[in-house]
Amino acid sequence: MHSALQPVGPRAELIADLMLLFFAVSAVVYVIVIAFLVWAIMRARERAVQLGPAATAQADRKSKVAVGVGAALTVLTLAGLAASDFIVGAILRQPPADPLRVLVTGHQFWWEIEYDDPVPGNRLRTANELHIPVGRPVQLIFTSRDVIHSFWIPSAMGKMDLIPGRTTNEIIQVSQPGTFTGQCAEFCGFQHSKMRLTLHARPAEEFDAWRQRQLAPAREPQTQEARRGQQVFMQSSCILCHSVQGTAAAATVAPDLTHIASRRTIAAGSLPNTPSALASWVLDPQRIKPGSRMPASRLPPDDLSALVAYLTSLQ
Amino acid sequence: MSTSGVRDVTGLPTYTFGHHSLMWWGTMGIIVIEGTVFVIAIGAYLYLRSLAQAWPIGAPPPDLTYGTLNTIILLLSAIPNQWTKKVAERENLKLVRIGLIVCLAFAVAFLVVRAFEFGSLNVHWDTNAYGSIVYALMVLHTTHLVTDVLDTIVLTVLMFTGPLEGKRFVDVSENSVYWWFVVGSWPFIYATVYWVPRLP
Amino acid sequence: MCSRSSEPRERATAALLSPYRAGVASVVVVMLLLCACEREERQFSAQGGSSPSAASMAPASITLSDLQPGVSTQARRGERELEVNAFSISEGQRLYEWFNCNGCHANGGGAIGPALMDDVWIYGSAPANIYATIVQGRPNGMPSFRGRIPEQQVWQIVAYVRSLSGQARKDAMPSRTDSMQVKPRQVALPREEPKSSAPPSGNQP
Amino acid sequence: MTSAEYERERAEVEKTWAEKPGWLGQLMVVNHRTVALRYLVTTFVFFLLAGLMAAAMRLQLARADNDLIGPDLYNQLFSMHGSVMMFLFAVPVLEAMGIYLVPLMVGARNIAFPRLNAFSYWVFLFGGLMIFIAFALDIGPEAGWFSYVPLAGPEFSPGKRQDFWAQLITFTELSALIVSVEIIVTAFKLRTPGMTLKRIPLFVWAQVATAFMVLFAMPAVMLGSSFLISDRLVGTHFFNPAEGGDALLWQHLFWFFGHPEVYIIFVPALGIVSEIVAAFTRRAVFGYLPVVLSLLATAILSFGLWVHHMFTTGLPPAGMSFFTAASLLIAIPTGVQIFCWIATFATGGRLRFHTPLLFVVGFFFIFIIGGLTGVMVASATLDSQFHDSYFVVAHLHYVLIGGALFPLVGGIYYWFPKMTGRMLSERAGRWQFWLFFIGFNVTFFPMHILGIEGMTRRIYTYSASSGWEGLNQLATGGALMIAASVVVLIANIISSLRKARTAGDNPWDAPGLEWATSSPPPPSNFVRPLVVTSRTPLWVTPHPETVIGLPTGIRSVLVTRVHDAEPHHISVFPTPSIWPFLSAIAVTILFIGSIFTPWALVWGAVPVAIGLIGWFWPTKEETATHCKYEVKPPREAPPPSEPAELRL
Repeated sequence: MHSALQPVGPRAELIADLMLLFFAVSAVVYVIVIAFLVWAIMRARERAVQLGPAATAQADRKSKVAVGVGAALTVLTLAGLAASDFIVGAILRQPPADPLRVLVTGHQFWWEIEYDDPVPGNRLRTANELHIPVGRPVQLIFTSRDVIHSFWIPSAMGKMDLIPGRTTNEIIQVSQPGTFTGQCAEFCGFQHSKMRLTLHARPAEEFDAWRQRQLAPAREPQTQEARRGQQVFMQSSCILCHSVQGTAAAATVAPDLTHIASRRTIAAGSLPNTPSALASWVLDPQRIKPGSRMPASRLPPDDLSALVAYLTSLQ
Repeated sequence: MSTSGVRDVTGLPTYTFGHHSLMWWGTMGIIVIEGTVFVIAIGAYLYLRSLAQAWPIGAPPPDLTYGTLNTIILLLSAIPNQWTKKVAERENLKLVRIGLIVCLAFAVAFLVVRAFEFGSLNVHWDTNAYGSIVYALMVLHTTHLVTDVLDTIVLTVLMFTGPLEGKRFVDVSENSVYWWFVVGSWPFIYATVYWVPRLP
Repeated sequence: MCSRSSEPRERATAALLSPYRAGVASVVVVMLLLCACEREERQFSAQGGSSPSAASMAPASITLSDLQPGVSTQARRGERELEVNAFSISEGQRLYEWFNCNGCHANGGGAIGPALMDDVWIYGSAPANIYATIVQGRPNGMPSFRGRIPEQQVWQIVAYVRSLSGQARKDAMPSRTDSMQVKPRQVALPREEPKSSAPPSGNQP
Repeated sequence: MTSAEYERERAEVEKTWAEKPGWLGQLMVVNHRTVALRYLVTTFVFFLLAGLMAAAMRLQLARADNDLIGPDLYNQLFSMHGSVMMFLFAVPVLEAMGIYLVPLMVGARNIAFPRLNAFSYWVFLFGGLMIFIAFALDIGPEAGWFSYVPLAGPEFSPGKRQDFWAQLITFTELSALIVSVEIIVTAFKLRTPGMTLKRIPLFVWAQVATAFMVLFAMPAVMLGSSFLISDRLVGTHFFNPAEGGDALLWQHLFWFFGHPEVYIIFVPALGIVSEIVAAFTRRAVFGYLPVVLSLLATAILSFGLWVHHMFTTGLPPAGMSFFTAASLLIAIPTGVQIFCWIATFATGGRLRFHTPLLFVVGFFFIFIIGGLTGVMVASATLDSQFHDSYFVVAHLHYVLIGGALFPLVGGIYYWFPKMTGRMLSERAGRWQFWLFFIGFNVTFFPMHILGIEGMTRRIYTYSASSGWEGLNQLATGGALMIAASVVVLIANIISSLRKARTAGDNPWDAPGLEWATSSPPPPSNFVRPLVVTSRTPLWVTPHPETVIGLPTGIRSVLVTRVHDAEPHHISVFPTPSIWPFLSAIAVTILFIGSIFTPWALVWGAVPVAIGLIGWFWPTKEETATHCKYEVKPPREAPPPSEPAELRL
């Protein structure tokens, strides 16, 4: 369920209402104009070959009035629509009280999400999944590390571009719990199509609990296989790009994997987060997302399954 | 094919000067296009400046000497230019030849000083965005200058060698109109390149 | 009024034909551009011999001496890529930064590690030499990236490193990056004739 | 005057205006109608190719998670489709209509600056060939027709793909700018005596408004693409935020051109609608002055809208409100024109429902939807949802296909007899119309819904879970219907060309001057210029007064005054020449060379200079002929306000 006309928050509702207003006015205008056109054509098909000059002059006087009235109505309609746009725009621009601040950074082709906090240790980094508390406005602060992207969750908010060298921001507020999807709206390269994201709205307590869990460093591998998987991780190409909090892996050019197993999807919403999907993604990401930034890792089968065991243990 | 009547235009001139000639309209067309380019380029300059913390970025403003000298040369060149236009419209071949040569002398002097100007901009096109836009403005104007100089050279040679007919004087006249554009656009570019960086 | 102008069909044919004539004229351009294919290809994953094995990850056999007589097929592939392919050089440029090569070599000017923009090559300037240097590591600080960087990505970095001193095709090199400019423009750099130099403190390779 | 004398004059004029024979002569053509036909055929071929690209994309999108076309090719396909349709089809094809019709409609013997006109065609052709050859060699543009930086910049688009795109812009803008100047000068200075400003045909006004838009809009994108190519080639920093540049600078430059571009495509089509409506209702369009003012207002307002393409870039709210208001404002002149046409239908004579009119009626049904969705995307608030979604894809195709292509096809049916002397089949025309009309709506209407449901533009695939598959399949089916309608059009044209020339001078009993001459017209368009006394000259008299006294041994064209179209002087028009062709080749070498090295601007300028000097340099014979007929302008006195008028 994702549609700009099925809004899940007060702000998206306002936009949806405005949209319905524009649709309704447009439908009325269309019907009226087309009705006049059809009427005029029907009349003209039955008429004598040509009107005389006197009849034409008389008809022109009537036409003058009709076109004048039409133009005036057009102006009034547009003024009304412009006013409603300005009003809704003004409401949407009002700064919310006590918003949660979340920094969103665009990358080819994934979303870096960081929850702002005065305490550096409480700043939480994750990727491709935006978790927010129901009812509380969330201020998203956008920038990009490479090219221009655009953040869009149709049922919850309009778009906002992520532009390198600039910061933009937008408010998102959701009034019912649920999971909503969105995706990058500004063409950003090969995998623009698979630069997706999900929004998880949940009650405040649940959100706080999630946040606490995510803040914890990565859980130590429990099984033999997972421990071997951790070794594979640390000694292969994974460590050059990814980070796992609490280990030596601290690179920031690719998604943070500290709690990867808690996410529902991988590869920016391209695959479900299952062990087999994870394995095929690690083995050959270019088959799933050609042109994505992750290279194939060519691990032998037992290393691969160990690695997947480690990653799925990162709850 | 008999018609209701005819209208005789025998004896109308086969060319004309000024805003009735098609050449004038063509020249104006080019001037509108190029003028728009200059306006937008200056707009881009001011836009980049509005974004910058400090302007100019990482370089001192261009040295004033050569740019100012060139402004004077260019403004002075308008005098022989206008005179040439006048004598061309009187179709005085001898004076047109003299006028064109004087105009060329000014143009060459300007081009020589322009070379020094590039040396005193204190920035390169690949230093930063400021350098890029300064070079863009300077290269744009220089391109117009060079094309008009070539145009003038060709006209001058033609005036000496022929073949000539009356409407070639229209070409000389319109060449002067175009030079007016090159002259008239420069003060704006000069002000932008040399004086905007000196604004507080 | 009847016109004596040519048959419209002929004229339409002529209008149709003239593009072809012009097409003939542009054959020269086509010839010039034919070399573009190699430059423009975007190769997302390594082709050929795609059996995922640890062996291909660790070309331990590549050493300086081994390579002098005959270059392996991988090396030849990598070499071709590096000479002509814009995407490889561009990917190499990104990975050079992502894998923190600039941490030691800066942006080619050198700092902790040696400069890469000059004409001095301690361990050889051939693609295979640079490949070996990255994979094996070198004394005095250059770590081994064996197993860390997949083969194709190493070749991309090799391509970029060689482009730093002008060894790559000019029309395949990017003019600049979207970052602070800390080195002269690459395409403006002179092509350095590679010289070899003895490694510091007598560590013969 | 006896008819023998007239016949002799006719033969002399025809000889003077004849083109050169042979294949070399084909390269030297300066006749505006031949050049226009070449433009039309070339743009139509480009249209077909870009249409095939669209069909390929529709096939890829017909199924979720389809892997028919990978992202690399798909990105090139949509970049080519957009760029080709905009730069190599929509703008030049409507300009070609102007090149063909404006001189005929104002009663001139050729377009102003005919050699430049020929040059513009060659430059256009070479630019088009360049981009298609580049695409075939895997150097097709990959960052969209809008080429946003930094994606199109040196770091994220390696190789030369975007450089070819930037030079495509240079080629096409150069030719478009040249044509605009010609059309303005033709419309203002070459009008036949009596065609005062208030008697200029509406199509010509539309072309003039368009030409002015081109003059002011295209320099912005030429400058922008020069910035882009210099960023990519010589490392300037116009768009590098780390060095003081800005990614949005590109968007401002591009959309300052890009929005007027929409009106550059659509305003000439409004002119076609006016001509067809007038002809088939047997009355001049109601409200000449409001319609002309609406065209001019559209041209001016179109420059105040560009930021509505940037509503999601986080610009200051005050600016957004301004641009919302301006964007809504432009609906008013368009509305006024629609009302005037409806009034024309309501008050005209009996309607003759031929194919051209059918397409115009289709235009109303489709374009009004596009206009209304345009009002929606003009709202900054709503645009935050619509922007870059399939809703916009639907909107722009409703506007451009409905607003420009339907009238254009109608115009082709309408003027085809004039261009070829043959009628197109009415029956095939109706088939084509219904296939096109239904196919179009089936293709593009579902995209409105897809956009609202979150489908973004420029994606090469989507997942099955998105729920977009059904509507996408429907759209692909519609695309096949459109393809079928194009096949019908081609078949119709080909079969008509095989038939005899039976159309006659004025098959539609239309009022415009273009119908006063034979079909196709003689080399000089008119044996003698005609004198006009009304907006609908041929409805006043099928045989208007003619002008005599123009020398027949040279290509003499009557130049009139701007406001009252009274004869002022005679301009001697140039003869066929190879130099425009050679100069275009030199320019092509310079443009393509500068993709690879900035030095091409230096060494490439040499052949260009040679070409232009060769072009300008007068030959002895030519000068001698001119001198024979030369009449010097009066000295020290203002030009005659009233020329010698003589009735025989």
